[in-house]
Amino acid sequence: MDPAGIYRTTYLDDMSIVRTKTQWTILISALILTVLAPFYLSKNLIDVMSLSCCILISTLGIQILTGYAGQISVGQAAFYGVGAYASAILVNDLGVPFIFSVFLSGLIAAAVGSAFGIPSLRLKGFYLVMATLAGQIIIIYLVSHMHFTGGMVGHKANYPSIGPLTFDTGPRLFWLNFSFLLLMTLMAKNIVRGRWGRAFIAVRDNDLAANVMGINVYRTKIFAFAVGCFFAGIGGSLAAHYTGMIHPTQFTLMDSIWYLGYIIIGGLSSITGCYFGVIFFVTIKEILTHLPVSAEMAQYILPITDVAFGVVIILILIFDPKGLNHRWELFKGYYRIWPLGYK
Amino acid sequence: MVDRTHKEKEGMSIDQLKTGIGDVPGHHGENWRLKTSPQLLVENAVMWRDKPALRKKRYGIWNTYSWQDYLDNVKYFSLGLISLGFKRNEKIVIVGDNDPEWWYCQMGAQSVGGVGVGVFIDCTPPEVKYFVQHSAATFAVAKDQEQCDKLLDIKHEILDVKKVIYWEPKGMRKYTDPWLIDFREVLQLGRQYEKSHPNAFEDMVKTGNVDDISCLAYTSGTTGLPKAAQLSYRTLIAWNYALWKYYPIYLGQDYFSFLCPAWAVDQILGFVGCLEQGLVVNFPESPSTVVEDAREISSVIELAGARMWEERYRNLFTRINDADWLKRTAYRVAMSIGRIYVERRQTNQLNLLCEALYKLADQLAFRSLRDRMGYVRSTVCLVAGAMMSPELFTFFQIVGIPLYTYYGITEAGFITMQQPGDIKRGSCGKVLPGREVKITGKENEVLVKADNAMMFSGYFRNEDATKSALQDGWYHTGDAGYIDHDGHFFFMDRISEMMALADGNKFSPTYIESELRCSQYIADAMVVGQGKDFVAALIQIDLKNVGQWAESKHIAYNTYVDLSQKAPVYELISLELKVINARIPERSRIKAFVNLHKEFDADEAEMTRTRKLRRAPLFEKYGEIIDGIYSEADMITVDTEVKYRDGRKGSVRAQVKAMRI
Amino acid sequence: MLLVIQNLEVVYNDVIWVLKGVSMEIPEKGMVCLLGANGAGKSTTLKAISGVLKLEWGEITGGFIEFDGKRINSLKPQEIAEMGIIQCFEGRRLFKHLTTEENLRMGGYLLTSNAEVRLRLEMVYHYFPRLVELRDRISGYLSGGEQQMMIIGRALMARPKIMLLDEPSLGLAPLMVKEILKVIQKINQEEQVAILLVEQNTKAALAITNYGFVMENGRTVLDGESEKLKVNEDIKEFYLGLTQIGSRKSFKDTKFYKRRKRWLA
Amino acid sequence: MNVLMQALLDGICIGAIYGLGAMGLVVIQKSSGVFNLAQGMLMMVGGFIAGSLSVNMSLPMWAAAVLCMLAMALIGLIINFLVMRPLAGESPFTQIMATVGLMSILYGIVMAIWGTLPYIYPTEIIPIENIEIGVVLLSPSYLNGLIIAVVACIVLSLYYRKSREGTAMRATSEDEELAASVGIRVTKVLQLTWIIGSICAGLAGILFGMLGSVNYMMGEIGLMAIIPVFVFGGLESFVGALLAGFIVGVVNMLAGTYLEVTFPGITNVVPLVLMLTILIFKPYGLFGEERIERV
Repeated sequence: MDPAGIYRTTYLDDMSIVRTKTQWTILISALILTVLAPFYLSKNLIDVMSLSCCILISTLGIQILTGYAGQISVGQAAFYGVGAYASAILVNDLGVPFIFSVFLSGLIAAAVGSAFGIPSLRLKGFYLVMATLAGQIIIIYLVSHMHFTGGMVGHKANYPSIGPLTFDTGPRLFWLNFSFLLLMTLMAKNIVRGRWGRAFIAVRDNDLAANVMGINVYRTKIFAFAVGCFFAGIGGSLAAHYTGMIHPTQFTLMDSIWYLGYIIIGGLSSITGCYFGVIFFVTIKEILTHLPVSAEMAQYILPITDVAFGVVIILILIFDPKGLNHRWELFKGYYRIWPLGYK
Repeated sequence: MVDRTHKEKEGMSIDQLKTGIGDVPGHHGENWRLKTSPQLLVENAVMWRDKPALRKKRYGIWNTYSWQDYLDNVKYFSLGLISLGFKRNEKIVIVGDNDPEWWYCQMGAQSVGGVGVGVFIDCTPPEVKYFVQHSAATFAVAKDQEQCDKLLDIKHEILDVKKVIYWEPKGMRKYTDPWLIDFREVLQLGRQYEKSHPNAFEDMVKTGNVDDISCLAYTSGTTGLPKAAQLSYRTLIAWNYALWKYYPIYLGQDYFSFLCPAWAVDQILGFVGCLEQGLVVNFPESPSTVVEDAREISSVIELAGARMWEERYRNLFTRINDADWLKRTAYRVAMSIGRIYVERRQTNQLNLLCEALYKLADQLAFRSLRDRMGYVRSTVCLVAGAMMSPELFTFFQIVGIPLYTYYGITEAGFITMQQPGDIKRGSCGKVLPGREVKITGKENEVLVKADNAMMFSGYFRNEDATKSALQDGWYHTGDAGYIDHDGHFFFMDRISEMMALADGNKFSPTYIESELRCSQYIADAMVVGQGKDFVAALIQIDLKNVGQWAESKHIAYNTYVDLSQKAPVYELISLELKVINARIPERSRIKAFVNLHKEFDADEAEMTRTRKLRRAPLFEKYGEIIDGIYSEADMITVDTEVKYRDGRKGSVRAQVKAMRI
Repeated sequence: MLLVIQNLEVVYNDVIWVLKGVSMEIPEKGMVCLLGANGAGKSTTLKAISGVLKLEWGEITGGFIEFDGKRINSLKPQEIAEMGIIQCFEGRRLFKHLTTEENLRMGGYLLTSNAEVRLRLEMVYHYFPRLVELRDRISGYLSGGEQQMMIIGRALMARPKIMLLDEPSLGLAPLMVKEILKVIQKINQEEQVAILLVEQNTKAALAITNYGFVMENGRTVLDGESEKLKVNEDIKEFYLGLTQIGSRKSFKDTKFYKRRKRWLA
Repeated sequence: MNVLMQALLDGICIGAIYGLGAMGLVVIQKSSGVFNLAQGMLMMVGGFIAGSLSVNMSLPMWAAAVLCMLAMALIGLIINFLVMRPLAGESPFTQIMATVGLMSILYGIVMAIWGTLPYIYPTEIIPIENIEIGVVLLSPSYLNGLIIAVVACIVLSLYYRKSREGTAMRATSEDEELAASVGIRVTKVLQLTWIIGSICAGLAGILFGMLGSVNYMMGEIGLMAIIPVFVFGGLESFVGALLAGFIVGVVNMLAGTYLEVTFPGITNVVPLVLMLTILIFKPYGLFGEERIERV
């Protein structure tokens, strides 16, 4: 609901994401604050933020694939890995400049992803989940046993460098990852708002009806998988060059399931939902790992984090099944019509 | 939006207005162009070619028409009218909603030298017939199928109307009557006419004179048939000038037109005011979306009847009541601070603490309340028509909406107006410069004297009425009022409706009624007591609010009749009346009341189109109830005849209870 | 009175205020119809009676429902079903993957002895002979009419005192609708089962019921004997499509503007 | 030749154990439409409970098994009460995520209580010696697995096909609201489902443990093993689960004996590849029926 005094004279104006001056100021000040983060936040925190930027990009992908298109995939970590390995091989072995290798590895992951889209045409619900699960295991098996991916030993990936600039220090990496994150969020937002976004939602809600309406369900599902895995690929390649060393154990089935956790807790079918989900989990992880722990409790620390995680997920699912984003919308709605009870 | 600083140079004096000196085109306050509306339009189209002039909201988007589009449409429409045989000084009747087409038709007719006659859209066919016949209109413009049907019903009685033009073609395909013609066809005729007569339009507009009659504004006719006041361009410009003098207005600011142009307000502001100042006239998408659209535009000036402001207050109040605990307390705290602040400001004992507290209260509730109601950019809001209760007026003052009451009549425009800064509770402000007000006779009738620039040009085809009203320069308004020691004018009531109890004590029913309407549970009321020994009232409960109250008290009810006669509802209303009685002078307090079993409805000639009560027909229609109240009977069976919108008659039998307080 | 609803208020996930004061009375063995446009709250009223609102995050926030003198608005659906209030949902909802026989057995879930189950099965097949040869077919593959018959049969299995039928004529051919409504009337007379019939087909509903209620956005706005309702001005105009002169409304002269509805009971 | 025979027989027995685990999944899916990702962890918990009962408290194996089944019933009750009942009306998607939470909790609990040291069962549940058929040797733990799994399959399918409660469970999974309106105690049905599901998991856990040892890795490996069986079986039928178990068991053993040497670690990938190819041709698994969908 726009504030009073704002009227729209063109459709473009009416569709704008950022609608009023106040929203612009809030957005820009938030961006400046985050870009300046390396100067006032601890080094460790910056590293965590850089890595979570990559995870966020991949979560945007799974949000489009599962949140909007309704195709549940338990293989996001595998495609994330494909992106990582592809970029590492392209840069280190084939000498492709970093900037191309990022998008190339995104495309490679998208190609692999759409290959896994094919079974989704005839499968629904849990059978599809099983297909993607099989995909996850097979990809990780192949990756860890093929010679040119360095097998169980893992693969090196040097620091990203665009032209003369090499991003080797923490803050520089953070800025690179953060700018990619912004670019990808804008891309995701516009895909979701556009024609494809509506096709995704139609297929999610009722693919039979969507088919009758003239939406090529076959092409939409494939495209959904491709887009989802493209984002995963980009995220993966950035993460590869950030960590410098990639190893098959970094892309396990549990990571894929955590991606699902992020979008469910954050809120399905909403781009801001991914942000809520990832930020929420990263903070919880940070708090739990940095707990002041007495000596003899030390050996219990790992199980306790697992139990805590499980409890947190269940509590959120029970009290807020629609996710944090829904809670945020309610909060905004409540204060937009202050002091009235209803519009 | 062009942001011009407001220059404090003294504007044109009144006598300059008369003689027409100072024709230099300018903006606020410098000097006013004394021209007919079409001439102003031609000038504006030259000065501000593709700046926005009109906006119409369709499917959520405000389609903008530039001054050039405005001129083209008016030009081709007027040429079309000429080719259809429209001559100078002829009248064109327009009935419809606020649309750009209404502006084009009226301005088109005025460019030919004709006169626009606005008719309310919810008039029944007989009423439309009266307006068309009385104004001897030769052309009629109807908005859509519904209005065309009305005109077709009375076609045989208005034979001198050559053509009926409609601008909403929906559903009109099947109408083959040659009498009807589409607005776009008239434009087409205009284009062909222009080919054969190049710049005929420009010469025609030049011949226009500022003293020509621009439109006929029908008085609301609470007593007898409505009279048509002729308003010339000069008068309209003078009235505009009297209003805009105190407030900074800039080129390109928005004016929201939602009141039916049949009312004089939009003729003053919508047509002449906007042409003079270069304001953009914005039209709502449809009558039902006026509230949201008004909020989007947040018009610079808003002039509405007291009834409109009451409704806004009432539906705002219910929505605050329904809010949860946190919002309600925030609102109550802010209101208490606001009340103290306004009292202090009136007696100007403001101190810093009070200012700071008010700032806090403003952040707490008032800023968002203004945003919800859509008064973010309003420079001035005026309340007109029947009296508005002071209680309500202070509410809007507290919330920070620049609301001022004024007293004005169709025949003499704005007579007195409150100025920011010197506001007295319940007054209509001081007399505006260039006008004189005199109170005469035992009913202290208000007489107004102003030079003819600021007076209407007599009633159309009603010489004797003009004579009886205008005696040696003093216009007899027929309203009662008084001026207190420091020049503030207080409006009491129309003389014809002033009533006197059996013991001669006089009371003003409209004043009591406006106080009654202040309660959220009373939608409308009619006060009776002429020649009786105490004052009584027929109450029309507000279905929404009383319904909500009943639900919260788990009182089952089905229809309006059922709810209004419930005993607890009577208790509720009597409680409300006790509260209101405290604010009314002792002798004219309400002693008994009845909850009417049906709503007042303009269709049954119980109210005028501007929602004022028609007392004569109501007295005779509800005679049994009124006698019942005074005859100590507490149950009155009544069988009122009801007219459906499409003319069918039905009757409603109901048991109505009378109650003493 | 068998079933009394007084000023019922229902809210869905504590935001959407659906019912705002519904009051109805249904006599023993009465045949009552509930009319109203889509979204007037008819189905919600039925769900409130049969207590399944909780599963749809709906809750009764005001008023009460009394069956045989006992308050039932806070009971679980199972307890309400035990008391003999059986609902047939809108849109012919059934257990798609179970066979017809299994569906009917589920209807009689609360019956204790197998003998009684067989007895009532015979009764259902007596009313709906068509179901006999459909016993073992997966109910998902039955035709619309057959499904509707099976649903009413399933309701009959549970020894009902009152049956709440939600638009049984939805999507059925006119012939089938006549047949179904005739059977419902027969059940009401022979089995002494009260019927609360929610129906869009106003003409048919008023024909077979003796009392009717009209609902509009969450509130009962009008009630009366079916004969009285047939004659009411606004019912004729808005539900029966008859213009002032009582004849059938011809679509040739429909206006694109709509006349305001005025409930002047 | 006899190596092949040995592999086939062993495959069938191990497959039966996988089938039993899958049956637990089928019970929960059949009645509440939720695919329980925490089934592997439940099996591990069952295994450890039986382990500590038989090893630490040196109870006879069959007693430990019975007690473990009781404990699992209790665990199933708690899970249903704390997690599943509040989420009853939610979309299955959310409920699956809840099982992920459960998986993490159970893993944490096991690590906290039993740590990483494995347990080895002293004896089998049904004390029988080796049986030789011709040249092939059938060890007791394999036989145990086969017998218990077949018995469980018979009991469960009869229960679901014929009894009143069974049909009620199938009805509830289709339409909770409708089931409630007919008088079925929906909450009781859910509770019963999770109890049976957990008991199956417990039993499967013990039998799994017998093959090798009960260790903290069993949760993940268990899940990977029973998923292809569950999918082949078509989510809905117990017989399907058992037969699918045999197939997967055999494939696993064959892969183990022949392919393992050339591609290390292939054994747990082969069933998944097999599952993927099967799914493309038969989208509802070998024995599943087509879901009826009306728009």
